[in-house]
Amino acid sequence: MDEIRVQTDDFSVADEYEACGAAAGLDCGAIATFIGLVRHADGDSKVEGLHLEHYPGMTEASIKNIIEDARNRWSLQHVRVVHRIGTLPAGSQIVLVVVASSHRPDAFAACEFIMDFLKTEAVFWKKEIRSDGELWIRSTSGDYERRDGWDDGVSSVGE
Amino acid sequence: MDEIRVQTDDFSVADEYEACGAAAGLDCGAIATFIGLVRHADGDSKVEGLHLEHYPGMTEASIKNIIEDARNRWSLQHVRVVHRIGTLPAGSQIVLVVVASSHRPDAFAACEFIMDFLKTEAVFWKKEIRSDGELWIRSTSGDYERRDGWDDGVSSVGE
Amino acid sequence: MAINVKVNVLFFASLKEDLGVSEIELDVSDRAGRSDLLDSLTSELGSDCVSPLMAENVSIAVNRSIEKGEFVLKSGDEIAFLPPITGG
Amino acid sequence: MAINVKVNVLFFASLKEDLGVSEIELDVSDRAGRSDLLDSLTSELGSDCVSPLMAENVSIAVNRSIEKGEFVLKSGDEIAFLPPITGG
Repeated sequence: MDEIRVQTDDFSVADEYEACGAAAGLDCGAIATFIGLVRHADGDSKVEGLHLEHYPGMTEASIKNIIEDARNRWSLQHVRVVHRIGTLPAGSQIVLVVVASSHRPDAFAACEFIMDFLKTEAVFWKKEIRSDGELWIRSTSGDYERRDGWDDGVSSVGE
Repeated sequence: MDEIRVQTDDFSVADEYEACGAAAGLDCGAIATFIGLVRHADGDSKVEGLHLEHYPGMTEASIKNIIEDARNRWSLQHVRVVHRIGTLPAGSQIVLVVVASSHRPDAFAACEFIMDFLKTEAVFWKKEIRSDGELWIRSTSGDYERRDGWDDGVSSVGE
Repeated sequence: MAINVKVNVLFFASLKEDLGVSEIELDVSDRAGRSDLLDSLTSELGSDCVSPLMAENVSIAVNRSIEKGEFVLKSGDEIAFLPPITGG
Repeated sequence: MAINVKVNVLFFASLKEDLGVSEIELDVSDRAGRSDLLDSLTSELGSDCVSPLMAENVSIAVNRSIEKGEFVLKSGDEIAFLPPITGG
């Protein structure tokens, strides 16, 4: 069973990595992990923190869909996605993706795929709390390009 | 300063992740990590363990070169590579790569690039200890294809 | 005479801030569609709500499923107005 | 008369197993090249060493730098015979 959690509490990378190893089993050869953090700076503005909202139920379902899509593309043993909500000061951990597979190309590709789709398809809203005001963030054109890149063969590099 | 270690002792993913966060500083938004493990099975043969050798001095220099190449391609804040040598039973951790960057495309691409080049360019030798005998392992044609893939524009996806 | 049913309407993120409300219970006619819903919302929240709710980048979810076309509401449905999403 | 100098020769992994030795100190003529080195190794280890050491996929490093072409040895050099490498 994969793990999907949306929570206000911080997560422990060590705990999630261990849980992944235990769930993945004996044939696991590769664990790829990504952690997203609240940056202190974004261009010229100082970022004091981030405020994240979600839609209970729908958000988890959107993450589940993304993982299912990844599982249809690659051979994966275990996937964990932990995403925080609430108000997170700069420097905080926001999101964790852990993917276990027999082989590294699958683990890498799936981890990156899941992050790319979290950016554009997961039901979250993010507000930057800056020194000069607050701003709701939207997916960038780069985010959409990266998502759409999975349709035209980029994913096949790892296969 | 990046961190390069070749050691017989096991490593702690938690410690390396923390050290990376501390070294990366305030503008870190993305940490990509990869851990390679000794698989219990490889095709039909049961793998009991792996024996790894290195060439002290030259091995570390080869890893340093790989990291320098990655730094020339992407904007990275901190890189850690820890590689074990000696006899490692199935299930053991072999290698850890941690990459910190402001942005996730750079962290992902550099982490995968470093692993691809560790497979083909780092000065290690690996012997599989199987139920049916011992076998020195060589880079596969897939390993070389992945390495060479970085020359023809795949890396530009993340830029 | 149309029979009225109760549905629940949720507003998230910037829409919640714009409208000053996160959730309302709404009376709509049974089998109400997209335009009936908007009429009921206008009656309840005033005509200022139309512009933010009908913005091109706002999605509507009925019972947690995005509905891009027409829909038909029944008693107890949960309707959510979603400004552009971004996670990760 | 050629002056002899001492160099250190290392064998790794499968080569170490094949030759049964990981490191030898070798006398070679000063400014010895690739073929002089092989001659000295044959004298020291017997002619059975030629085939594994000269295999196409074996690299030679002089002072920890891979040398694909000719090289010239001097006293104290460290020569290493490297079978195909793979890390990660």
